Amino acid sequence: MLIAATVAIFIAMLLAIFRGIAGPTLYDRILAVNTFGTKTVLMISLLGFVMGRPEFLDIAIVYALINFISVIGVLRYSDTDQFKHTPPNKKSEEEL
Amino acid sequence: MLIGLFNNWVVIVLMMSGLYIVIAQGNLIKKLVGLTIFQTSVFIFYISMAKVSGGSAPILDQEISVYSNPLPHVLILTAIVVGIATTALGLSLVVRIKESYGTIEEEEIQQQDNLQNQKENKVEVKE
Amino acid sequence: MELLITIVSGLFLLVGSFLCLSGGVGIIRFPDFYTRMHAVGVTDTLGSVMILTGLMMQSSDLLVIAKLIMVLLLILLVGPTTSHVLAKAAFHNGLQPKGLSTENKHNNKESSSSNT
Amino acid sequence: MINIVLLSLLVVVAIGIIRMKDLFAVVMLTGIYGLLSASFFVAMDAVDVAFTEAAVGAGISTLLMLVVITMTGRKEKATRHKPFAALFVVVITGGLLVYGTLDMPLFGSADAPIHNHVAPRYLNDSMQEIGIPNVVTSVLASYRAFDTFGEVVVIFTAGIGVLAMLFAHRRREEDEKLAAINDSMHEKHLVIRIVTKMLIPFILLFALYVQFHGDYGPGGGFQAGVIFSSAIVLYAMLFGLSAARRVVNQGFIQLMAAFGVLCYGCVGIASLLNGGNFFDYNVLSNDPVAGQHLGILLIEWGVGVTVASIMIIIFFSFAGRREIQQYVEQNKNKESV
Repeated sequence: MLIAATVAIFIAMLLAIFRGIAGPTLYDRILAVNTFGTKTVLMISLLGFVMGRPEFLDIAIVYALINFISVIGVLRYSDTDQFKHTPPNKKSEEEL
Repeated sequence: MLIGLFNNWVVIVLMMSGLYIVIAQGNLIKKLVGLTIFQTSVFIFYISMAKVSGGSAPILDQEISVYSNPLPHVLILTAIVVGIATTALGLSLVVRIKESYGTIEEEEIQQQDNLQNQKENKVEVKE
Repeated sequence: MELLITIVSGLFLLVGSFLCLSGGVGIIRFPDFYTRMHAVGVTDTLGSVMILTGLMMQSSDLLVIAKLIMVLLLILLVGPTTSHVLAKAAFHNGLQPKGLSTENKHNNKESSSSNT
Repeated sequence: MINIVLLSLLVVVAIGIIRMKDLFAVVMLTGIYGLLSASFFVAMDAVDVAFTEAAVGAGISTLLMLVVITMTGRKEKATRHKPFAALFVVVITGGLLVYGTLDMPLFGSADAPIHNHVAPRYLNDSMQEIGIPNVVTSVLASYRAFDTFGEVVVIFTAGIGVLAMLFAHRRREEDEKLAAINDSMHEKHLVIRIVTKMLIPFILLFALYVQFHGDYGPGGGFQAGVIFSSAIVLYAMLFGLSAARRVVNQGFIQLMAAFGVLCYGCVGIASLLNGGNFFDYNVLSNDPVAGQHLGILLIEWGVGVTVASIMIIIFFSFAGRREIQQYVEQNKNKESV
């Protein structure tokens, strides 16, 4: 059952990567990174159990924290200022 | 054989992707990303060398007898933090280049430098 | 009793991985950002709760359970917050949900270009 | 098996990075790349490395690149000439490297040369000699302490370099105006401010746990430093740089960066004065193992303080530079209006 869950998480990760590469908007990419981070947390926890040493869950905690911080940072620096100020010719309609 | 060397080949592919970005693409930030990829491929190489099949993480425990090699872990652990520090230094250079040249494209910087040189040469000839 | 716990935790894991997978399909297949975010934001949180609960049942060590609870609390706190902020930021910066009329989108674009 | 899947995903992401022209997307993919390589490190038993890579690769480095992109522009210009020469060099080098791998020991083989020299000694004797279960920490802080000292000095130097490049003295009234701009910007993020306020003490506490639990589980000074600094970075992002500067004074943090390196070096000198070699902790106490514990504790503390301070300094420098650029731009706009 652990293996099945790990495989499922892997597939979900792959799909998130495709969304991250395909875009098309900035927010799709942020969303992809965010879900990818959550999936990574789950996968680390599962891997600990699969490999038989589940005491390294500290890493999963770090992942959850860092994921939060990086998403907030990305929003903070993409939300305001520069990306709004870019003249329209630089920013195609899709990329908004 | 195929599975035994797969890690090494992926390392080579990643390393060459990094090298390609550094050589072929003109944007300085992209170049730094390429350097990061190159760096990470080296990390992956070290860490996959350290793995012993059937081994466990090198944190000693009574019930476990086979451990992976701890030495590459130590080297890479410090290398990662040094890597981010040097990347930050590179990024600060990029910021300064942007401030003085107004661009971070390699070709445009080169053009501006050439123009500058030509001007200086002309001034010298006149004098 | 042992068997029961194994079965129940297996069920939790299965449901969790199904939820994660369906979220993954949603992020690929849905037409625009808001629907994708809806698919992922909801299933991700519940899916991780399910998987982590399933793992908690399988572990005997108290410390491991405590750490899993910490991860669970973090995900419960962080997941919805990031979804909320993402949607808000996207909406404030003028990303229109698909299905609103294209004229609307056009107007929006014109006004933004006249501003800058 | 897991490693094959993860490595294939890494290749996919790397190719995506090559093909992207939008630098924002590149940075996002770099974040995913960091997370992926960190999960690979977990699968390869390198828990300490995964810890560091998670905090660094996915967190700080993504943020720094993002800040720089907001300063330098988002789009990459297409290069005019075709990259055939580069492709040629890359293919030739790659081919030679693949040829070189044919003699490499196979993945996971226990009799590879790397496992036959110092590693058995570290694994077998470190429990008696050092007395802590995490072998990575004992190698890092005791057997190879001199090496680690060099790394800490490199980080310190890089921090000084960034400071020298980007430091700009700002006047007080500018500072207040910038703070006003920032405050107006944060009014709308109410939910996230509250959640952040709940999380920050937890992150700081967790950093201290990682710092002092590094002997028994994954963790140590490097990881703790990065996590601690990311809490401050989070605060600075949400509540403005001026508020963060009031919490962590710039002069104080510069002092702490130097103090960490000094603390590390002093342990070495103390062991010299006690009659041992440089970084030979056995002489620090009557009992060799207790001496080792003391030495490792002090050294990890020095590493943690330095890394945390340098990361905070680096972020403050970049964000401060960005705020000043914004200020200048706004003044220009006002004049033109």
